[in-house]
Amino acid sequence: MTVTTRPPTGSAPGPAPSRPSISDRLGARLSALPTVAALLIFVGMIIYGEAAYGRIVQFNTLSNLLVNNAHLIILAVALTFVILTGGIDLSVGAIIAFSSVAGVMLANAGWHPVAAVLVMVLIGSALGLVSGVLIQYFGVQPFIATLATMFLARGLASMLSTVPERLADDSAIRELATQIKIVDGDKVNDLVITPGVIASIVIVAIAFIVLHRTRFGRTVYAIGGSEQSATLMGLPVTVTKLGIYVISGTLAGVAAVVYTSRLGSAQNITGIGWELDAIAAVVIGGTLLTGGTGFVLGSVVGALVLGLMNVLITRDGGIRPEMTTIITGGILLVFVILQRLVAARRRQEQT
Amino acid sequence: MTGAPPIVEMKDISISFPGVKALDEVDFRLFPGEVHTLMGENGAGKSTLIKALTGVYKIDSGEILVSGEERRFGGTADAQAAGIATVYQEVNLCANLSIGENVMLGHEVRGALGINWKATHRAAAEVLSTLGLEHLDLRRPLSTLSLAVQQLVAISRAMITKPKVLILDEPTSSLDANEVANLFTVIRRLRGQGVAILFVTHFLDQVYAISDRITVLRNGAFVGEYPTRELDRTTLISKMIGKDFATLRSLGSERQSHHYEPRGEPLLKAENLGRKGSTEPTDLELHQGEVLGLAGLLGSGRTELARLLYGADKPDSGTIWLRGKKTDIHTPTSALGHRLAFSSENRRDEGIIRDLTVRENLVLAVQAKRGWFRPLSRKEQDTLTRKYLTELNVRPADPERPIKFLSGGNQQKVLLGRWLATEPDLLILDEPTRGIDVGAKAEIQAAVAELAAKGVAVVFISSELEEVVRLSDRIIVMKDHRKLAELENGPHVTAETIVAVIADEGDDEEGDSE
Amino acid sequence: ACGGGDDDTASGDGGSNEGDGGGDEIVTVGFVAVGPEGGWRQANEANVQDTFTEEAGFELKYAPATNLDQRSQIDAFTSFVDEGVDVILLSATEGAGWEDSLRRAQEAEIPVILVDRGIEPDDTSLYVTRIAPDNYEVSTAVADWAVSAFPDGGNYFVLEGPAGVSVVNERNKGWDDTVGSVSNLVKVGAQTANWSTEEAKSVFETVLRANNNDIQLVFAQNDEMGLGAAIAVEEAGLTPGVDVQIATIDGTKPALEALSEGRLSFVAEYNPLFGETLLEVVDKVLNGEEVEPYIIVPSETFDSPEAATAALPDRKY
Amino acid sequence: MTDMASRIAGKRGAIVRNQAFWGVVAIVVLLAINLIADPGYLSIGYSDGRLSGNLIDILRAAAPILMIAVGMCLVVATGGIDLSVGSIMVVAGAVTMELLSSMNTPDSLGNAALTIALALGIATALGAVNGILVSVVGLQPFISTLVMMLAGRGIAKVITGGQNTTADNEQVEWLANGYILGLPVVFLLSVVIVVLVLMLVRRSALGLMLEAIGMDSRASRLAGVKRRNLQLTVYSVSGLLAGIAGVFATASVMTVDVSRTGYQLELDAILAVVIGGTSLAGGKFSIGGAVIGGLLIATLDKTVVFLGIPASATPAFKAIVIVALCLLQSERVRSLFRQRRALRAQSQKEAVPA
Ligand SMILES: Nc1ncnc2c1ncn2[C@@H]1O[C@H](COP(=O)(O)OP(=O)(O)OP(=O)(O)O)[C@@H](O)[C@H]1O
Ligand SMILES: Nc1ncnc2c1ncn2[C@@H]1O[C@H](COP(=O)(O)OP(=O)(O)OP(=O)(O)O)[C@@H](O)[C@H]1O
Ligand SMILES: [Mg+2]
Ligand SMILES: [Mg+2]
Repeated sequence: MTVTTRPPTGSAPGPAPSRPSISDRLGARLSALPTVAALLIFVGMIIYGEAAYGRIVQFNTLSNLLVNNAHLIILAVALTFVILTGGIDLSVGAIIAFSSVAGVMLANAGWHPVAAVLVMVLIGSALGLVSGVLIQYFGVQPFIATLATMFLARGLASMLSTVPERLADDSAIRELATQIKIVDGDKVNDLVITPGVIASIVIVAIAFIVLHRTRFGRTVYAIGGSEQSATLMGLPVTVTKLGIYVISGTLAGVAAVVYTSRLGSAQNITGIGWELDAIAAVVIGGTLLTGGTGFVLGSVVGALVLGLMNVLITRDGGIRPEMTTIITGGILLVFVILQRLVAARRRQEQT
Repeated sequence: MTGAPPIVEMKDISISFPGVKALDEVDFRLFPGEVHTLMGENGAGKSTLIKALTGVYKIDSGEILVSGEERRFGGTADAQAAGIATVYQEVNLCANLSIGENVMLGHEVRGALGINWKATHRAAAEVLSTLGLEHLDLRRPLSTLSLAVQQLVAISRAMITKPKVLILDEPTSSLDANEVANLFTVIRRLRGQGVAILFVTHFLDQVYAISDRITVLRNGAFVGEYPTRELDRTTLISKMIGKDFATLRSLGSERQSHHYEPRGEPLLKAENLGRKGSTEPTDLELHQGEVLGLAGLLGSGRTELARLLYGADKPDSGTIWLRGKKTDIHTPTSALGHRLAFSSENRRDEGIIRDLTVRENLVLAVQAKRGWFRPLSRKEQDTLTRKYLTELNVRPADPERPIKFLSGGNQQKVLLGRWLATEPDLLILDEPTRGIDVGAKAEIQAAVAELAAKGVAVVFISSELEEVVRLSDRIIVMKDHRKLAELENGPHVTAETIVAVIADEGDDEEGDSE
Repeated sequence: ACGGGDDDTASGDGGSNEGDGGGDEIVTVGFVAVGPEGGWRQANEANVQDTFTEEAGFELKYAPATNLDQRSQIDAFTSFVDEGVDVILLSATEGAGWEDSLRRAQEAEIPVILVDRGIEPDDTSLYVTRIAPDNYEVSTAVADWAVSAFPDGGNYFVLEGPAGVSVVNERNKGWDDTVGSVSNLVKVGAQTANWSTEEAKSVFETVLRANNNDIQLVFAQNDEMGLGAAIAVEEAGLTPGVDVQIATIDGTKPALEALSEGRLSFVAEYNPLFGETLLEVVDKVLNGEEVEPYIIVPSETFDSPEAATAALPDRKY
Repeated sequence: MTDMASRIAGKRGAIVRNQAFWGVVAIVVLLAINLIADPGYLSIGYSDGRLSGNLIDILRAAAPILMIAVGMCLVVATGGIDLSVGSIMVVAGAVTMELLSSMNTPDSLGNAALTIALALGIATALGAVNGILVSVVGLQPFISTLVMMLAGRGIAKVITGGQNTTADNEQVEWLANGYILGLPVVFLLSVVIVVLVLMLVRRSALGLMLEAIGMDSRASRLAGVKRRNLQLTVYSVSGLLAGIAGVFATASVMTVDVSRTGYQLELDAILAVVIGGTSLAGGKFSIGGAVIGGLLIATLDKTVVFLGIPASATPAFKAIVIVALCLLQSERVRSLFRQRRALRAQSQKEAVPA
């Protein structure tokens, strides 16, 4: 599915010189190769898990993989936009904390649930805008600007409340986490889907279309390739860069809604370190941190790989706690080295 | 044509950068349906004038009229919307995207479901074919193209918007004769359609071939505007450089009469030197005090061969003997250690370090060669810098200015200084005169000649065959990544001889059109 | 309490045991744990792991949280339910937000036992029982000691865990409910030191300066922070136990050692070693017996060097 | 005369443009706020061979940040980033505490030296692994060091078996808490390190080489700069300095806290470097600036506690300080100021007829 991201073209007229074209065609494919590799490894992990621990390929495990990681998928999409331009957004985790605490408090204060949800999303947009303005108009480096936003959001969240804020039992926001049973299996072995999952799928689809079929999306890639070139080519660099940070913040707001509705409560310490998970998902999915190359679908696979890895570690049950971060690190390393090999390979093919 | 009002009129434009007055009350007019050439030495302010027009730089004072209305553009995008398309001096494309996308970025054909890629590519193919690039596979990443083809792609891109004004800042600096001819056909057609074309080049032949009118700048100041017919070359040059042309000519002509008879052991001998996919195994000999020219069309593999010699790329076959000893040269560092030096054709990405000062750029290689723990004292650095800034006549001769603020030609001279400072026995110069004004070009050529006279072996690569013929003692002709022929230079050898060698071979092989 | 499955017992869904191919009735226990956090947690979780051994007929699946993140716990919990373990032990990092997960466990007929931390709101129908020392009581014990140790009053300072964590909130509440009503004990401030000795030292050093050393009592919400405060007191040229009295919660070995040396003044144990009780409860639950919804683990307090010295030899953690 | 005036203006501009200047301003402002809260804030006491006071506390708190910030500064100069310093700190601390506690020799100098040497050796090795991943394997620094950040904390936990190990050794403790000439040993040591690195970098051509790599690694390779070796060196040095910081951080309380020691200190170090005017994009760097940045962060942390700002508001307070600094350092805000000044100057000029 990720291979088709390059649009089909009509055959180029004229005799193509034979020497470069074979390798180049390979080259075009190769840029998607890390993503494909991620997909293959994901499938491999499923097969391994099923063989070693059992009960992986069944309705509940697979649908929970989605349900539990819906917010991570959304964050990964957010980070894909940012990273494609060569930037970074460290604030998404903290935005989730602030947005969800604020949203729950508003809802409990009697706001209409739709309004509360809207505010949650807009809080994300606003904080994204703050980062964007700092970066674009004041020349602050993305790492620092979003770090400041991260502190800001985290601080605002804890100033609102340091205790868990619980949604009222009858709050309509909770319904966003209703489990819709598609196949009602034995006991909990149901194929379920939640509005959160649907939201994440829709977001991925929209992101895919935006990135590959709109000028905005192509500008994102162009900026990642060379910001200076993009400016001199007359592309709307400023607006686009502002846009991606707003998008990133907004999606963090959406992720906050998805996560909060499922948990039914919100807290200022939610989301610590999630930005790193999202970055890892993006990188595993084959997007380069230097910007310019990558696929949003890859990031989805990346998020699922991380989620599945946690499931497998839990299933194993015997892995010492101190090893888990080492394993996560190791897997990340394997993926980036793989990408590196592919890149080196591609360069060789090209010359 | 003279009856129509100018489509662009710039009056009393001034721009200063910290320490330089880049433009000083410059006037400029551009009429529909003309090709107007902007001439001047490196650093005269040509690119700056263009950027002032399109709003990349803010002007300090002056007035810009487009179609009679006063305008201040906020940047390329603004100018584009007003019908002014620009190809800036350095190729500004996105290497990570495909060729087709680069042409169409920002102008993709849109349908109901967002961008219609089929139609978009069709449009790209169409405009590329006008420049003779119909054979390109639009889905290939741009990075697979040579600099020259990239330049053509950038030009195609500018034509996509169907502009009323087309600005080309040194579009021909890396093109060969065929491609220039193609480009000129296109330019003439556009001129016929009433498009106003602003053209910058350092090639006088091209100026006289295509341009209707010339504006000359010197040191940021306006010298004059002349119809091309009324200005002969000598006058043009003296207007540009502000001094007599005869002195220049004497510099450049020296070398052709000089012929060097190689004696004794070669300084460098390479056997079977090659690398898969870039250079077929090649034999090569070089003597002290000899200038070896590498000639060939674009993409013939001259750069690749040079890079192998310097260890910038790792060879995967062959042996190199240096001063009779078998030597392994696998990195630039080891090459420097063996007193080799290499000046890349890609000045922007592989030459200068933009944010370092002229002094730091100049001493970098010497310092790298000594190792970081044996620093040059500030005094030594200053002496070195002053020496080469004077010797190569770099302007401004301010060692503490970041090199990015120098014009292209002066950057090139600083780079030459960097390599000379390492006191090499073998100096490889890849396109050292690309994009360089006549004066500076003559100075660089003279410097090469002088080096050879001092016993340095020089490998000289240039797309300008006349220049190769003028400077070299021996010429290796390359094609399709291999050595085609080796010619002893002499009165009988001319640019045509080389072209003939390449063409002959081409008939046998039915070579491709790149 | 709902008492687990009505008539189903351990291998209610018959899945995992067959899958594991174990001949004997090996009981699979999923332990959603907190993971490395400090001495207390270490002792507690090691104790659980040492109790549910293979020899005892259990396969314990230990799933610590990553970075104390509740999300990773929910993931692990879900996974245990999907896998169909026989019992789930849950040490929640956070009390709120467990309803859905617990309901799913109920649907899957997997009994859940809360270890240490409770859930919010405390809906006892969602789990079988909670086994824990009581944070509120423990900090109340510290507060009671403080009130009696400072009859003439004094200034005190609180070193808290990370803002927002439920343990912190509970321990604050227990303390404030008692001390807050005593008007001559004056709170000069509270700061987080993130459970860490190093931070506590740095924080308290500055607090002493800001108050010209005029602080008589420190309530440190865990041992580590109390020890950090003691170092800060010594560095300031004061004598802990004399100029500044420090009370801590947990009762780890280093704290008792410090108490026996007089560097700390009061240590309230928050007893981590209740693996045996847990084992009994699990057995009962699997046999379908009723259990109490809240089993409080008794904890001691140590209010003198002598008490600490006496307890030290058989201190296990 | 106008020339003179413009030269003075130029000099002032250069100072204002020097980003670290604003770091100094921020430190002064924070100290002033503290001083208002407590007029005795700046007083320094002296008793049995040690100076004491808030300023001394700040210097001591700044010491570990300075060490990692200096290492970070070198890494950032080459266009890299080192996210693993916090984790390397905890590894070094874990090794120190674990070894000392297993030796159980409260006042053996030899054991102290051996332990520290081993801890620093391991820290350097971890840094070198970063270096290899970046320079030889060619991975992006962000990812390589992110991996090390994840793995490092795990390694520390493996070393101590997940426990927070405590140990006794007078020598090691003295290093962290002792005084020489009335000043804390840690601070003096961090000064020594800063001076050493500064000399190493500026007296040799190392600084130029690092900047060249950071600005344009392709061009500097062709100019003969040994990118690989230099990157390897820089990451190793960063690891070593993080190791030293880790030993001190744990030695000050003689306990390693596997989940807290060094936690997120990489962010402090990066902030310090950026506040000091070094761009994360690489190139020109300023060690002095990083030192100022480190001092600012320590001052900020201490101020928060001193003022008794509630724990929940600390992050927001930090954010505000960072944003304010970023804005002051930004070209755009400065040009706004410049315009205002220029307008004023112009109106003055117009007032005086030519
Ligand atoms: N961004 C800048 N900042 C400072 N100085 C600059 C900048 N751009 C150009 N200059 C200076 O302005 C002058 C004019 O440069 P410009 O690039 O316009 O020359 P040019 O005529 O295009 O030369 P070339 O033929 O080499 O391209 C030069 O002295 C150059 O050093
Ligand atoms: N985008 C690019 N970035 C870096 N290098 C490139 C790029 N495009 C092409 N090259 C390299 O630039 C060199 C130029 O190749 P070209 O096809 O022009 O042949 P050449 O004869 O070696 O050089 P010349 O341009 O001097 O004729 C080749 O080595 C090619 O690999
Ligand atoms: Mg120019
Ligand atoms: Mg070339």
